[in-house]
Amino acid sequence: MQKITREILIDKAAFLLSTGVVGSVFGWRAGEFDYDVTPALFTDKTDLKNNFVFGDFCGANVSKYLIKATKNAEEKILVFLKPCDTYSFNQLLTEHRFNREKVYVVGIPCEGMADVRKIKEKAGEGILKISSTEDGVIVDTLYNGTISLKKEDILLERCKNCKSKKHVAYDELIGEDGTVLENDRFDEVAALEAMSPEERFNFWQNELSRCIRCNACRDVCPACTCEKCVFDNPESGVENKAAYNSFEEKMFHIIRAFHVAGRCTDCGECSRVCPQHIPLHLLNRKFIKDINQFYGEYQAGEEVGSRAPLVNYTKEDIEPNDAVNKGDK
Amino acid sequence: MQRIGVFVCWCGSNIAATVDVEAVSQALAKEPGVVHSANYQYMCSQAGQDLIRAAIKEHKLTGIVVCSCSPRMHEMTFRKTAESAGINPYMVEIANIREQCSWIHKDILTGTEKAIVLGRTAIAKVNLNAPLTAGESPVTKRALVIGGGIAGIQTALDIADAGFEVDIVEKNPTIGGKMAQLDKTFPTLDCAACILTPKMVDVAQHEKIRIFSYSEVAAVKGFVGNFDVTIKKKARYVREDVCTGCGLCTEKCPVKKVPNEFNLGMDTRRAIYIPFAQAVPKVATIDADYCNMLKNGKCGVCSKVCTAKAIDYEQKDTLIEEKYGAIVVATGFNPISMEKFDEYAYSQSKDVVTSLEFERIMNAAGPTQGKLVRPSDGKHPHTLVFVQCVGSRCANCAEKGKEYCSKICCMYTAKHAMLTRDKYPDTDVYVFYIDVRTPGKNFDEFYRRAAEEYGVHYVKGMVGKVMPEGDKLMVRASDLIANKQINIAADMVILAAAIEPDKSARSIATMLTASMDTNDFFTEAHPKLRPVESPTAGIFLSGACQGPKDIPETVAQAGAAAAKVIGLLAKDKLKGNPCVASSNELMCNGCSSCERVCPYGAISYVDKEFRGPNRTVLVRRVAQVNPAVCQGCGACTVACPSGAMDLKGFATKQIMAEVDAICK
Amino acid sequence: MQVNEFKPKIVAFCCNWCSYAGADLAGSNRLSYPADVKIIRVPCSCRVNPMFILRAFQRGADGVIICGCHPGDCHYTSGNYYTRRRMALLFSMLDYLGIEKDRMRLEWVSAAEGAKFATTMNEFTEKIISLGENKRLEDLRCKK
Amino acid sequence: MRKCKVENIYTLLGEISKNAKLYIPVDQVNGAKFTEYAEGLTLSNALKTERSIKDFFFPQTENLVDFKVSGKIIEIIDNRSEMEDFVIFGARACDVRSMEILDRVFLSEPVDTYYANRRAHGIIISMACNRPAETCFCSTFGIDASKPAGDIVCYKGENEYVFEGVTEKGKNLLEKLNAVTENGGEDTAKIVQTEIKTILDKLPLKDVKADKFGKDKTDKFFNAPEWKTLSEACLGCGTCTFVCPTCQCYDIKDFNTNSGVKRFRCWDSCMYSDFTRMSAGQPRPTQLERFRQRFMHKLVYYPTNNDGIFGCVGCGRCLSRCPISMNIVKVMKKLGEGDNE
Repeated sequence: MQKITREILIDKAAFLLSTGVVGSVFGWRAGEFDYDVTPALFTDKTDLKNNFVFGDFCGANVSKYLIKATKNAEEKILVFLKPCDTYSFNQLLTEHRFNREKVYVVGIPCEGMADVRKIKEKAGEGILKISSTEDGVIVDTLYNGTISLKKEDILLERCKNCKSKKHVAYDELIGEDGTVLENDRFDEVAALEAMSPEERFNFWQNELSRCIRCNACRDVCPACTCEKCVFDNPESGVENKAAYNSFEEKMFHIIRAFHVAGRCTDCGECSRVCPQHIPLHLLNRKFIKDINQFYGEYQAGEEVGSRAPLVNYTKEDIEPNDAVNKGDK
Repeated sequence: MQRIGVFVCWCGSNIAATVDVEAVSQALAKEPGVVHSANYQYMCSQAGQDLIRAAIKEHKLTGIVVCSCSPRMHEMTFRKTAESAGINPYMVEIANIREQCSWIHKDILTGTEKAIVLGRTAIAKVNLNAPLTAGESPVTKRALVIGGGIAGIQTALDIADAGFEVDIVEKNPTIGGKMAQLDKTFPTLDCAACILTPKMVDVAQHEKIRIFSYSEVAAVKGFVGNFDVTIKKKARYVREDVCTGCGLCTEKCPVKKVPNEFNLGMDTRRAIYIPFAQAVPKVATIDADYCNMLKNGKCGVCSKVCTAKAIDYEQKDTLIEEKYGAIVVATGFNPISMEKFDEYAYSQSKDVVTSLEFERIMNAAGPTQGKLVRPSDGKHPHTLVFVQCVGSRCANCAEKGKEYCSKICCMYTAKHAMLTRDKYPDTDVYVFYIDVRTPGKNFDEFYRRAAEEYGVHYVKGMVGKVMPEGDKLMVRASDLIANKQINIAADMVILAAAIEPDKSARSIATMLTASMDTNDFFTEAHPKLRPVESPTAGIFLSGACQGPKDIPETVAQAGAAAAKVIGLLAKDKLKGNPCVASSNELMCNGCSSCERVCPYGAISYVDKEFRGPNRTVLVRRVAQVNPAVCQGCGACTVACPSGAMDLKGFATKQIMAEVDAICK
Repeated sequence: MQVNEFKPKIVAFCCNWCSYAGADLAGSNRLSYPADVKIIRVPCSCRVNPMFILRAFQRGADGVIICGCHPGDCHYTSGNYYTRRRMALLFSMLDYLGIEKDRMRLEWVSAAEGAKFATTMNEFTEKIISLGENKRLEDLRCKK
Repeated sequence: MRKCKVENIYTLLGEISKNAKLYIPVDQVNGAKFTEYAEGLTLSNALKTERSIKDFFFPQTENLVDFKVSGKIIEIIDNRSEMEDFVIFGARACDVRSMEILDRVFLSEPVDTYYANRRAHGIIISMACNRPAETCFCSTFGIDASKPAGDIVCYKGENEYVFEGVTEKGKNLLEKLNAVTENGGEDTAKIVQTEIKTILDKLPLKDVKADKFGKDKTDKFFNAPEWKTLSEACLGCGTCTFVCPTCQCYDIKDFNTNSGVKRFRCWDSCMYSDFTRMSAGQPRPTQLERFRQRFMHKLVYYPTNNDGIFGCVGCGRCLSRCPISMNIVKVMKKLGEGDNE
């Protein structure tokens, strides 16, 4: 498979800019280090040539940025989307969050993105340089010399269980399209389900109690696009700025997961950005697993305009009391 | 801040017996917002209402909490009271301290404590109530009657006579329903056809009435005053507008062995048929299940003999869209199937018949031209046994029959027994009964005549078993009064089968969103006070679809339903329910979730300009609710993640305040 | 009566058309159920937001039950179908978080089922008493 | 100076914990966290704890006061608990400096008594940074990672820990530890300091300069066009503010418990869309303005009001936590690129 390099993308972007197909490019901007890449809009070709990056640290799902970016854009915006990003892209379209006509999507294949936290865990503090190799990275460090790490050991949590290499939306593809993958993404959920209620309670109590209500999970989530979140709205009766006790943490995370249930594409951004390392994706995946089991396989974002399971029904749906008792017997 | 008045009702001793009303009104006086608290014997009485009105004036109340019976009973009453004293009717909340408290708790401490919590909850809600005004919607001045039996016929005639257009949808080829199959009617013994068929003709000739026979309701949308109904006109393969009803085709059709449903399968008809002589419309219908031409394209006899050229083998089902302001359900009843009652040997002997079959046997237009003969051998029966309550009042056999009393059996059995004895004095007639129920005008007199003047043997007791033996039916029964077993060698056994709602009723109920009880009878809006209305606005009930009824009752109810419909159609505009959803456009992000769950299509989207930050203008897609179409279910409010969608009268904040007050 | 007898707090959301009427019928027929059950009238079970349920637990409820028309009988055609899906997922999620799954329940009670209403409330209250106080979804600030 | 052998450190910690609550950095599942000392816990080798020591003095939420309303009487209940003495062991130079920044806010008139109370009861034992990370840039703000401030400063040499009492509180505590420490250690401290200085010179961010910012630079930067590109990816979450040792904004929230009202103070974030929302609306309606506020506050407003001291300590937490990797270093570099003066 063709290795996607920043040069290929820059050439593509420069070409589309110069031919007037697009007026700007949404991509990733280089940072201070090799790993601190920031999503960014480029309008200038020199800026693009100097600062556009693509590599192991471009995990951020940029589809949500299109809501803001398209609002005042006069010309089309070029956006490079990884397969998983295209699901969010479609889901946003389903919910009429932006005008498809204002976006030019170039689908790019993805071999999984790296998690700098994992690199730091293995290489320690003082990372001076990270260079990509065929099957991983080489890290130059201040204290531990040069360390090489295998890709599979440093993959982002969500990439370890990649659900699809297939682009469900694009105007143009670079490289070949992949397929929907077999994956084990529900194993962790199943493991939790297999625990006793006490164990589950303790597990989540411990995880959620770390929440600092920074709202990063919500703010990064492509399904959380409310004009005003209920948790920010004093009128809603559930607003709170910081959780005083575990109830509020649970309230926030349960309701947030519920609000995105059936709309969450399982992009995993919530867990990626959590500064407290709470495995929030396990909440969303529980809903996805339940939805698949109760109402038939459903992948949010697979198709624009599909009816999310919570705004749909059949006359033979499972009864809630049976749904919670499914594990018993 | 509201100024709330609390009014605790004693409901005589209904509430006061298990709730310390004085303590409740004192406790509630301390709740936030409450400026006045009183209790009185009957709040709903004129004096009670005057008390409320006076308090509104005196204490400048802005909100009212009445602790009384269920809001389903008197919410309207108190809303009107409030309105008459100048405050918005939706500033009234009811704390249900009767059905939910005094009637179910025996201990006065418990009852009082709970009544205080319920009152507190209502106060918490009223504190957040806002005045609401109902929107208005136009009324389509046309009614739909589903079912063309006597109920539907009477309703249609009454509505049409008041000057409104009415359409009848009848699933069979003719109107007339069950009554058309009856012989004589109790207690006057006049012939059913003689009183029904003129009415059928009236319907056919009424300029305001259209009949969609051989048709079904396929879909219903909309709401009171504005229903959009899709009617499926089934292909009858005969052009109604052309057929003269001469009946020639029905004589020439070569397919002769079709069971005649009008005679309950006791004789046959042709594949093309007119159900009975006085059918309305008098138009032939081809039974596609039997017609050779339709089945394999070979025949065409009817087409050849039809001088009017009415036969059209190419006819298809057609869908007709119509608008109505009101819908009357008159889907009627059927006798239950006898297959689970093998003890009566219904499936083993042709001489065990149901009462409706017996009705056809006795009818001059029936399979035996009115001659009482045994279906098995055509011989004249001498001993007849009538069994009542077959499948009715089955308290312990609900899987076989019905728990309820079918109501009409006692009387028609008396009628059958009397007529049999009258025409054939050589017969011995036995009636086995649990009770004989005759609570109607001249009913008991009728029954007594049967028993006393006509010598019908009434035996209190149930028939245990009927066993065919030779050409006899051995009936084993118990006589509870004589306390002995009886064995009768009968020639015929007639079963008074329980009646049940027509099978089509359930799907119609679903389409109409009208509720049904566990027996599939339509539920009335109130069992006593609103017996001909369904809880769904604009849907009315006529006849046995609501519960077992005899003809006089059916006709009475049909007229009552018609009166309700006329009352509705006479209005130019309808005041809607003000408790509808509304979207806060500033918070809506146009995601469409609400639109997708709305069962009424009340939500639409518009692109709207908003003032953005720093003097910019933003165009956003936002939801808007049509208050005339919204029925206020609230499905959208939960589908909406941001809470932009809220329900007036049941707002998120109000419900949360109620939750808080309960859990306090 | 014992002094320390656990008196659970139970919030019952009842739809106006079926279940609330069912509760009225229970009342009319003098079918008793525990006073711990307090009813909130909603137009349809689909008006019940999961936030209300969590709110009830936060404020000290020990059990929450939602009652609506039987599937197919919804006054608004489809409201209770949505309720069924929402609650199936919510209950399952609460169970997943280790909250006792028997603290919340959905029951279909028609206007004609006064007896069922009373029985349901009796059973549910019994269940909640056996579970004891709600500790796993409590907000200590709201405890007295 | 006093010293103790590396192997005796837990005896020393045990001694401290006899008289006061002691918090030491301990490796938890997701990074180092100040944890109440108990026998058996081991000190983390991590450079920084996930959260700064700010949490001890200015917790994310605290119950300030309760109200009980009965009729028309409002009862005010001060449920502040008497603070116990506590000791934080192993605070880094940046975190220690952050206390000075917070002090200037909370201890100036009107004094925040909640904060003051905790400050009075807390003793900070700082620890020189043996292994600074690539995200460290404390030197930008004149902080010397090899010689942190604090009540007691600690240097970890190869074989021994060296302690130096700085403040009165610190000296008193150190005196109480005489039984488990001995005199000396100056040499070790020197060696450690020298080693650290060599490493500091190698850090990638060592050249980040703050001198273009500071007092009275509002006009220069407020309308800079760079804010647009800098802020465009900002999600508006509160991660940077909540991990920041110097962010001190808070909101006061009343919570109705059904039986009364509890008044809470909780951290707020200038990144939030409803930060300082007033009846007239949101003073900073776009993310650009909110983003600008945070950095202008750290780099310009705070120094303007506080004798030129910057509101950032270069701890680098925001650099590693920001979901979109935008941070103060990028801001300083980008804004600094422009024409100087």
